[in-house]
Amino acid sequence: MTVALSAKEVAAKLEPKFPASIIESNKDSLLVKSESLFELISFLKTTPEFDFNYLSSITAVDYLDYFELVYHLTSMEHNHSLVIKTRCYGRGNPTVPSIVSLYEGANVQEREIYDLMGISFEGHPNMKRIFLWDGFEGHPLRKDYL
Amino acid sequence: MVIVNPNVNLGNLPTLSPDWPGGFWWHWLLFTVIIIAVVIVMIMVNVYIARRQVGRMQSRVGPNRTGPFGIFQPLADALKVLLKEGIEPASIDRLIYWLAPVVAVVPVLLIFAVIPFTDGGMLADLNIGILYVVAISSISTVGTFMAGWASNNKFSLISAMRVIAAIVSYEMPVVLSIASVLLLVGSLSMNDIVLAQQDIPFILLQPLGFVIFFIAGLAEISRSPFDLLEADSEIVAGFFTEYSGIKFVLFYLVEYGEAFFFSCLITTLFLGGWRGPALPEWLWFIVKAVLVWFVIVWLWATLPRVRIDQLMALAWKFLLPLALINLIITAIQVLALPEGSWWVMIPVNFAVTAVLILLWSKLFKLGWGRVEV
Amino acid sequence: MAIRTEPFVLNMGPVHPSTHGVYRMRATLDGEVVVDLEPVIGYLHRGVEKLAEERTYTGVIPLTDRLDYISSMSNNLAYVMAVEKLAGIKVPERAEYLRVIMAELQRICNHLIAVGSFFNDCGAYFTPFLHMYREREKIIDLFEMVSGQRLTYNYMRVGGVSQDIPEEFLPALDRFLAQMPRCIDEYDLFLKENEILLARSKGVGILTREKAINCSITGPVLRATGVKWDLRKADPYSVYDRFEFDIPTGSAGDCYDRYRVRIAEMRQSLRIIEQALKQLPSGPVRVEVPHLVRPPVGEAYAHIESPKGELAFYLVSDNSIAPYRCHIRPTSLLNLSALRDMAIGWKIADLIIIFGSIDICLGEVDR
Amino acid sequence: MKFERYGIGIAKGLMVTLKTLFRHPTVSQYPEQRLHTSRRIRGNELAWDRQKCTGCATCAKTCPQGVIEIVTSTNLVENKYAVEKYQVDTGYCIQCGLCVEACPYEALFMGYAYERAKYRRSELVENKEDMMLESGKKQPSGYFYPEIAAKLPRQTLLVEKITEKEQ
Repeated sequence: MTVALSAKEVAAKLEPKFPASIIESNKDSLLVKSESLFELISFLKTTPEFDFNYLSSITAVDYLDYFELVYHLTSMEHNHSLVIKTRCYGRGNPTVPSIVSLYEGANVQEREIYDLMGISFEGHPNMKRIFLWDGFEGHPLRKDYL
Repeated sequence: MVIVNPNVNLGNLPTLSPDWPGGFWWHWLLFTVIIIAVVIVMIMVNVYIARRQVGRMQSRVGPNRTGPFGIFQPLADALKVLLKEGIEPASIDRLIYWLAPVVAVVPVLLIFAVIPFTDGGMLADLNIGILYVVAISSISTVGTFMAGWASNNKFSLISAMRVIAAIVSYEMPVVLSIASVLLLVGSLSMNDIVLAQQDIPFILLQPLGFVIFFIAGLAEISRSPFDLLEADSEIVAGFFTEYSGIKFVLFYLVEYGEAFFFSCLITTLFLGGWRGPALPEWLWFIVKAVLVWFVIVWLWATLPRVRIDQLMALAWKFLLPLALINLIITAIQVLALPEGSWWVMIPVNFAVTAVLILLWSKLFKLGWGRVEV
Repeated sequence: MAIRTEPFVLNMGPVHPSTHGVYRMRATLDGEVVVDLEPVIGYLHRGVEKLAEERTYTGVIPLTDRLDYISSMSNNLAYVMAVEKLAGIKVPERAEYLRVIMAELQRICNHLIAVGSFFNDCGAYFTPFLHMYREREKIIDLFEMVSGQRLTYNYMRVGGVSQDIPEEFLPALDRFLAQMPRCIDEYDLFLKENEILLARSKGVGILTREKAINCSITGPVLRATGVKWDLRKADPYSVYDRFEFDIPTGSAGDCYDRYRVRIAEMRQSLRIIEQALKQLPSGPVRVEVPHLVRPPVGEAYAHIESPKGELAFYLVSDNSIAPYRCHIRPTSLLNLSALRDMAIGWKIADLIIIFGSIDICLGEVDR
Repeated sequence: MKFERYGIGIAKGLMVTLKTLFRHPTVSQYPEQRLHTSRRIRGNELAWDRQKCTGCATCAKTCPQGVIEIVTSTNLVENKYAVEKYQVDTGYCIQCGLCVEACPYEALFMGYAYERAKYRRSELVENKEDMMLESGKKQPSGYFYPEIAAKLPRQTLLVEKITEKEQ
């Protein structure tokens, strides 16, 4: 059984390393600041205690006030998982750091989020639309897209 | 050794009197038409056999709606394709595009001039018959390459490159295995080759030559597992991707005509040609040719396709050395053994075949073919 | 001495016999060797995630049929599991077993197509493909019997399955289980040891373990690299913890191993179905759930081991009758992400079989 | 190319195809030879029972495609809705069967027929008269109605057709 790690406990362990980057932690998920997202996931991936070597999925949700990105991380070694969330504000050009250099599987998913949700990823090697054509206006999965 | 019959028998052929107006010209014309008709009918029969056989091997039925058991299906197909619009891409090399099917189809029909359907029943008993076959059969490759180039389509171009590479490589094992048959016969005439198989078909005397000729011939006529030039899963339809209508029919004719010619050639060289008890000679010939075609279709329905570098490796590393060795062994046997001593040759040759194939199989390994880029 | 050659760009697809849909590869070739590859997707994009936001929770189920249309049952299962997780619905025992039986039948069905079309890409002129379609037809018959449709089953419901199985289903399934092992043996006889197939697929398109995990690749492609990761064992959903089965793995991670893993998984699926039939309880197949499900505010992530790999649905609810956000974790899209690394340096013919061995479905890639 | 076992693998494959050549083909000749479809088949049409329908429009609400159009007026005499217009555009219908499942009065059925190819899209629109059970044109399928399913012919199964493989 894949153990969903309690985000509270993980947060307690991460707090000394990343002070003030964890906004909120409840039972299911860890909400972190987008600036420290890359370092945090990088730490989670490389630390043997966590060893999150496998990225299940990335997705984004439009809450109108902000966009929430949801990262599902899994460790195949320890068979546990963790949900990390981050928020980005503003509808013009919301930006979060890309984690493609950590997980290559993030490549297409981040492009997909950029295409459909309009969130740019800093440091992504090929930030282009993936499903829709280049001249397409708007980002269809946003709630205000009609 | 097998003695060559010096009196080539032309008697069975119903010749027309030379004092007809025009002399022999009528004779040539009439029999040319007859042979072309026979070839086209046989191509249709082959298409029908192939479709039904592949159908049954795939647990289907195959075409069965046109006529009894669907025997008119090839005719219906031909009519359908002939009536289709000839679509021509905009950016083609028009002259070559139009010329290519003609260049491809003419040599295939020419070859049948020297195929002995009965004893001496052929259009021209050339004394260089087999050389003529080898020479002419390569020309249709030019047509294929012209088609691939003129279509201005990348798939066609890849296909054309493949076919040139394959034909150039496979011509050699084919010729060498034919040469070892010719050593036994001592004549280049196609009819003499059949006459020489009076006692025993050459498939028993030349098992290795037969295997090499069959494999290399499959590659020459691009049938499975060497059908790289029209590998539908890779390069769509190969060189005739851009062809339609009557030009497509001509290429189709080339494909099946070559296959029929190949089975005729195998019949002549290795299976004793028109020889056989009870049935008329021409029927024996057709039956043997159809049997060879059955095997070709059987392989077609079963085997995956090889890759281009594996195709080349098979030719140069496997078939060519074996064909050379076979030629040398045959030459020694012909020189050293007394005539008619095929009781010695058969076991020796079969043993040599088994040993050589086992030895050469050790040379190949899996998983190669990656190129660092 | 190297001859200077000019690379050229070959557009394979969107309409090409072996791209399994409307996939397009811009391959840069040097002669026949692939030096670069850029996948271009989106030709089948229908905006399923956006459509799902406009429909009721039940109304999304027919949409999930059309994602990976080769294995609709698995998509149904993943989706309804997500909704049940969201709404906290407990599914009756019998329904769980029926779901497992259907999902495993679907796995066999999908692998038959995957292996068959892989052989077809290798150039075996449709014969193994049609032989496998014959067995797929038997499974499709069973699905038609229970759900009334042959491709888009729409069988699973929130809180169970739509209807109980008819009485003639179990005898037919028994016959199928009796026939299938012999059919798989026949496939093995057909091409398992075929020298040409070995030469074509052994050592071709090797994917390493680290690369596979890093690229989020799942399913038989991951297991062929030797990673024993199967969500049915790693995170047993439904009633999978009650069955005994092995996870077949490969060692080299090449095309041949992927094909072998799929064949081995078919045998394991038969084992699971046999056990499920023995344990199949009686009782209701569906709990009473209102037509318009209104799950509480929250989010749920449910993943299953679909035939192609990890398929997951991420649902966010705002306590209305339609999901606020429905994200589909695309198995096929992620499995494709290593295609470029696998194919570079191989010939164009290898590119086709590497692509075929990944087993993707464009309905799921583009959504 | 390695002949790992010198062509034995190829020979085995050839034997399989040869065996299949002499087996009975799996396919059936469609227009002459018709197989029975599933009793629960969701054919591409709907059947509608005018007597039972109350005009509640649950089907229209459930339809994920929104192809069911229903217009009712109040019938004060019988104290129920009168269905004035009931129309389904089967060209857009995806045959998911959710409307049949949702109908609380058992008034809607999936159709049993599957050969309804038409030349125009407009011919695919079915109205109330077309779908009525009383018209006799429609054979309802057993989808969600086991009592109808019991009367329909048994489905032809391939597992039962092919017996050669069994011991």
